[in-house]
Amino acid sequence: MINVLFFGPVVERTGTNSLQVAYQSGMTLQHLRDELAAQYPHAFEIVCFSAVNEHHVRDLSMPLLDDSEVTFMAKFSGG
Amino acid sequence: MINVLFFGPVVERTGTNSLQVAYQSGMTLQHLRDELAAQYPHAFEIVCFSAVNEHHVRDLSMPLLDDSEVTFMAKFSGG
Amino acid sequence: MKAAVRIQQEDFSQDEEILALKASSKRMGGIATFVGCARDFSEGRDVSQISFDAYGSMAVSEMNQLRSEAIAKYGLLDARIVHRICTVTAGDNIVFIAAGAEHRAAALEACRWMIDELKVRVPIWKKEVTPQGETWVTSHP
Amino acid sequence: MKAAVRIQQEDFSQDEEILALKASSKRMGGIATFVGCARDFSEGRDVSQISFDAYGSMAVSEMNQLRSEAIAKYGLLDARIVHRICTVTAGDNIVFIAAGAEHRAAALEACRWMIDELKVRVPIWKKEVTPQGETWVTSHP
Repeated sequence: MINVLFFGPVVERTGTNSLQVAYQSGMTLQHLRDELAAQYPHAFEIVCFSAVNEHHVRDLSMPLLDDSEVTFMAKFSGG
Repeated sequence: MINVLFFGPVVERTGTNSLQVAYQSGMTLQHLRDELAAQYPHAFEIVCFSAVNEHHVRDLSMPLLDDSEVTFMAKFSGG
Repeated sequence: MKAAVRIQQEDFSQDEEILALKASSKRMGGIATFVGCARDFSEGRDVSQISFDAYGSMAVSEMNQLRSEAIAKYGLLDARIVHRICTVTAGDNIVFIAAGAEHRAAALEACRWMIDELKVRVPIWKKEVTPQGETWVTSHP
Repeated sequence: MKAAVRIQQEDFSQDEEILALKASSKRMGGIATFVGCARDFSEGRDVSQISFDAYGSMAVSEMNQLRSEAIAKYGLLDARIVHRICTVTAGDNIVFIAAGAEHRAAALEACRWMIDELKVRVPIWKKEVTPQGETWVTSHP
């Protein structure tokens, strides 16, 4: 399973702060993003950043491992 | 009378922190400086700034008024 | 002593943080700090409250990374970063950054770099409560 | 409340100063501070104590002028400057600068400008006590 987390402005649009997606061999971050963006198009309008296991990932072609924690995040506004 | 003040590193070289100089009509800051520099050459080696009545004065041709408070100061090192 | 990098609900004390920062070295000649606080007005709207959401574990890890990078990049003697996650009103503290160095230029430059970087790489989001309702903030003025 | 510009013997509290700074406006979003402190080492020599001499009345007048100029130049909401004149040892506070503005850039830039200007225009002199004797400091590293 891939554990997906959402925060702040994205949660407001997905209605949930976490969900699980079945892991498939060869799955990349781009595949996961496309699948979720189709499901939550309004939320993904504001997604700017992705993280895998708490690290920023800019290259969406990155292959995912099973049990990864993946986050799709809006622009930050801390500080 | 012109009241002359010295501080910090300059006092160390003049041996005094204040003295009085007789006022003369037409006297400029340059005249006063020359008179004191002749008297305390070692102190005036490190004098960088002058102030008259607590204001920085860069133009030594400034005429002095009687009863002025004049300071000849070394480079600052506060902060 | 409290950790040099923290996310917490409660307010922080600048005096305590500076004391902790100084404890790392007797060669510290300059300490620059930045405190971000809640304003009662933002982009033309009154703001009565600000609340936050954070990806806590990643935020702390990014803040630690930021601190280490600042220490290396500017040759700091020490640095601290504290971010509150709670609900605040006008005047309340939100974030604290401190950089200590032998001389002032490094401390001042590092402090500015850390707050600028924090804003673009630490996963924290701000929601403003205004008379028109609640709005997540997504721009960096 | 204490004056925004002061020369004093005793130590200052950052918490108190920041509280006083914030009291001026609820629109303050960023506060930058600089604290200069005594180091145990300067230009290759151990330093056991630092003492100060100041042209007090002119120093306070220059510091007030500096604060007003910073407020005008950077559009600050408020600013504070405190300088201690006393004998300090390593780790002790010497000078405190604070700049508060709506946004962080103005606060950070003004804070840096004020400490840089203070060093070149406020009549205060520092004497370092080293194992080799006492030396007045005349350079600005």
